[in-house]
Amino acid sequence: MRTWLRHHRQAVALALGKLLAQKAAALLNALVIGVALALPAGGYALLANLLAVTQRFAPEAQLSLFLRTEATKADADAIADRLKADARVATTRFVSRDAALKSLRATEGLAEVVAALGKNPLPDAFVVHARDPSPEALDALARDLRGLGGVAHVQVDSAWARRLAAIAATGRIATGVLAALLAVGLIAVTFNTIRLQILTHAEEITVSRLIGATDGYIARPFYYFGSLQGVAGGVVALAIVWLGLAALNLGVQDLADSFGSTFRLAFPGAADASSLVGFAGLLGWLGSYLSVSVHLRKIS
Amino acid sequence: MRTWLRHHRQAVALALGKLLAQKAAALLNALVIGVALALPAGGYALLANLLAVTQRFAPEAQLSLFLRTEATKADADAIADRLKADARVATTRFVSRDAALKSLRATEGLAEVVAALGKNPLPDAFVVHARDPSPEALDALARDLRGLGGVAHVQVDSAWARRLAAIAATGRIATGVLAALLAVGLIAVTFNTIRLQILTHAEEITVSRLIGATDGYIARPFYYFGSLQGVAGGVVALAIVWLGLAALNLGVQDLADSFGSTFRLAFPGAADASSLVGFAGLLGWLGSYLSVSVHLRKIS
Amino acid sequence: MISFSGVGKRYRGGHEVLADVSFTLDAGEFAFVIGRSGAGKSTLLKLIPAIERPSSGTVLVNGQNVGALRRAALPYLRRNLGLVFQDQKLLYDRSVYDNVALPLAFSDHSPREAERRARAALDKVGLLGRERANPVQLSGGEQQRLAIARAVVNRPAILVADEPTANLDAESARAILEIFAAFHQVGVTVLIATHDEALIAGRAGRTLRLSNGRLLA
Amino acid sequence: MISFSGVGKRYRGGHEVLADVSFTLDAGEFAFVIGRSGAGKSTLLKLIPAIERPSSGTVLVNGQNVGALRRAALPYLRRNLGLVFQDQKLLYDRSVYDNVALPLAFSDHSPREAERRARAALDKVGLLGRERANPVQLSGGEQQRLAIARAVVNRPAILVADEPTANLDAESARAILEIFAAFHQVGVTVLIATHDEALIAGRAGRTLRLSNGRLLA
Ligand SMILES: Nc1ncnc2c1ncn2[C@@H]1O[C@H](COP(=O)(O)OP(=O)(O)OP(=O)(O)O)[C@@H](O)[C@H]1O
Ligand SMILES: Nc1ncnc2c1ncn2[C@@H]1O[C@H](COP(=O)(O)OP(=O)(O)OP(=O)(O)O)[C@@H](O)[C@H]1O
Ligand SMILES: [Mg+2]
Ligand SMILES: [Mg+2]
Repeated sequence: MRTWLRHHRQAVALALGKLLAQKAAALLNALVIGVALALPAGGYALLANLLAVTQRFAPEAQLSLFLRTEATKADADAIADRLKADARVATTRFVSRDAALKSLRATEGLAEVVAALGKNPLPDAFVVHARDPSPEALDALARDLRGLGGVAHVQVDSAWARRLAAIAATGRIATGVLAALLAVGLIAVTFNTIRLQILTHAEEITVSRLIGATDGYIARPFYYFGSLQGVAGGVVALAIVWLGLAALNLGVQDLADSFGSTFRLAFPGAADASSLVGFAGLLGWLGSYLSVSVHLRKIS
Repeated sequence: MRTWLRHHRQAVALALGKLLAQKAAALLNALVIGVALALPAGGYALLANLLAVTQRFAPEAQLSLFLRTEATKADADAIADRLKADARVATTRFVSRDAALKSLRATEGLAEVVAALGKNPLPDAFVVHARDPSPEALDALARDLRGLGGVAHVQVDSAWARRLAAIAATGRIATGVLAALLAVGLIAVTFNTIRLQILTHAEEITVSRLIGATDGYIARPFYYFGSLQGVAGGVVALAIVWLGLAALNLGVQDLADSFGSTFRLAFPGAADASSLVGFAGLLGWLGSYLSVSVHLRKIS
Repeated sequence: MISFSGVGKRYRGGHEVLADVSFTLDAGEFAFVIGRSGAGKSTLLKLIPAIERPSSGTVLVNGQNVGALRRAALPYLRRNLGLVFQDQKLLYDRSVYDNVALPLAFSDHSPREAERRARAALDKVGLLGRERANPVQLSGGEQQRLAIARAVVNRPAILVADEPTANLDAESARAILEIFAAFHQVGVTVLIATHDEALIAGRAGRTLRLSNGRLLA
Repeated sequence: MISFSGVGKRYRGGHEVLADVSFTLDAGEFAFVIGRSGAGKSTLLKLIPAIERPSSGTVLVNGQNVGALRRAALPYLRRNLGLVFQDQKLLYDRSVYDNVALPLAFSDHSPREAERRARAALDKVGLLGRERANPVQLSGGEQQRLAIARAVVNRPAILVADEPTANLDAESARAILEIFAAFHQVGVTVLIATHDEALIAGRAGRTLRLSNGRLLA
């Protein structure tokens, strides 16, 4: 047990020593892995931001329920009660015809139109948020609400819901592609680095074997090296993603300002960041494991 | 001269031979470079698509010129002539009050509003496209047009123009960041690969020097190796970008369908593709050049 | 201790390098393998740590049939042998000290004991004071002595040395042989291959004479 | 052809390995450098192709002061020398044939002429037929002969060999010396370092005797 511990300590020291002895080379390797990792990690961060943005539009997965112009206050109250009782309805909001006119007037380009109107032509309305945003559920709900008394017209914003679903699907595909690239890229980099490490240490490996080193003893520093390299690459990738997002935010700021929004691209949180680094280390270990399995036995 | 040619032929053969002798390793290297390259290349392709999409909105960098409701046909003709004579105006389109009402009626959700209107409250209008889409130029043009007789109101859609400018700026920053990553990433990968190539051939380099090889002769295969590797990485990056765009298009298709659009992400053209590969080869050469300069002299 | 019986060796695609070699070396014996270049001396020696496996016959080391050992068992066999290779197999990217200390890394000594042994081994071959040098900074003969120091650092019960004096002048060679003799004195079994007839002239110890892969009586 | 005058050599941080060495070797001469392990033989030989530079004094080769040559000029100096290194410096990831043909790659021969020369050189050292083998498949002595074949393949005017017979039995060593003698016959200048007094006994040729870095008369 003490020997076992000592051997592992030696292997870590050896791997760390090799990384530190060639600072420039180690930095380069980390940079290579980092750049490769930044692709999916950055993509992931952007996707997370995209999803956050689209979630703001998620309330648009809604129904607009217009009352007849001749509908009374009692009609409106009855409809409100009916909506409250429906399990499929998340929230409802009553928009009076006066409020509607006011918001129309505030819409850029329509002020003149509204000014030209003699009287308010708009009806009272309910904005209904459904619990289930799927296009099918919205359509079914709309069909039922259309039958209520006093309702002139139900408009389903399911086009938006359909768009959201498509965006989410696109995002999922992209995440899948990126995750696959993440894994393959990092494993490939480590596999290759360890292959070259083994080649450059061929002499040492041969000699160590001849004088009684076990394969486990020989392989151990490579495992540690691969894992450490993965971790270093993960850290570099984080830095690249961070810098990239910061740079993009310069542009996003102007864009958001023009919309009067304070939106900024969010940086990955501590949990995401540390799981990126941990995952990179794990993949580094896997790459070195595969590489050692393949290449160590090639050295007689 | 014949010797010179023969030496170069030998160096290419040697570099190619080394690439092909270790097919798996060469593939891995190409994969690593490809993944690293795919980041900015894919980003560039997406940006190009984004720009194409925003260019469709570019006509929105426009002015809307509303006439007084009491304006006559003669007033409208005079304004049309004045607009045609203005060098800053690209095109003008006359929108009659009847046409405006029709299009308002076609707008989703406004049909009821229009139906409720007694008479057409809308004025005649001109839609004016400026040659210079910058917010400043649009504002200046609007100021001049506001002074014309018969004009009730000039509305500048410069909010859109400002957004476009912001999007373009964001795109430019992103392209810059990505291009820098492209260059650094590829040079780093090549630098590192050649470093390890040199290390694994240290013996051969030492011996060749001792028996009379010039540094140029020793370095040449590494240059070719680096360039070939860059080219191979460029090809892999193209493939990754192509596959990535194809995968994204599955989602984009649904999204575009929901807008009733036939829009698809465009693949890089032949010119872009070949300049990507050529650029990758060039950067590969640069990486190998730097690596050889640094590492060859370290080998006694 | 070491016993060859009916050993033959044919490299893949080559001719028969060893044919019907049989001999037994008892614990504590001192023996030379002698023969011309290409006679098969190195091949014979490589069968003992199972660097090569016999094509026929059996090689016993400490009663183990080493030709039939599983790959995973080889390290434990080799740790009990002290090997000097004809091409020395030094690590030129490590210091002299690290080269000697290499076999101690996978045995079970405290760091203090390991250092004591490494320095003692270097002292024995006259390289104490050159610990921090790189092997390329040693002369050919000094490199050979470094290889010997590495072989004995673990105090193995069996020493197998392939041409350990090839790069040494007669006097230095004699000094090296004295080192092996000293190990022999304390009970170590020693087997040395050499092409140098003059070296063994008048020395105690058995002589195994190889010619074209066959042991001459 | 080769002329040392007042040559001293001190490695960085080391003692004086050569001190005030002066001698001249005329074109076509045959000479041995002899001395004990560590006497400075290899160091002396390395000054000729400028692998090491003298700390003092001058080394002239064909009238060139090689100690003062620019780095870029070294390849052209070395192409005119045939060098056999003490540690042979063979490439173990290339075939025997490729090892011999290596120096032909940077000289100006047609592929056909290059092949003819490579095969002729292998023939001279008795390795024809082993072209496709890997050097690790050669015995120690065969590797040494391969190193000699590579040194002579370019038909240099000067041959400098460091312990070219260290791994050879007396008879094989004599055969190798005959090869050097044959080159000497056709006018090549030959300088051989060896620790083996017996080898040069009764041979024609000058003897430069080194002891502790000084040339004995
Ligand atoms: N791995 C190998 N593959 C093929 N042939 C080999 C291999 N190793 C050695 N040989 C051949 O076997 C023969 C004997 O080689 P070995 O190295 O045992 O000779 P040796 O007696 O040690 O010679 P030397 O004194 O020159 O070292 C030689 O002809 C050699 O070419
Ligand atoms: N690169 C170097 N740096 C420091 N010291 C060195 C270097 N090369 C050789 N020496 C030292 O110089 C001395 C002479 O070495 P050299 O190799 O010339 O001896 P030699 O006569 O060839 O010996 P041998 O017969 O053992 O090969 C030795 O003590 C050696 O340790
Ligand atoms: Mg041998
Ligand atoms: Mg020497």
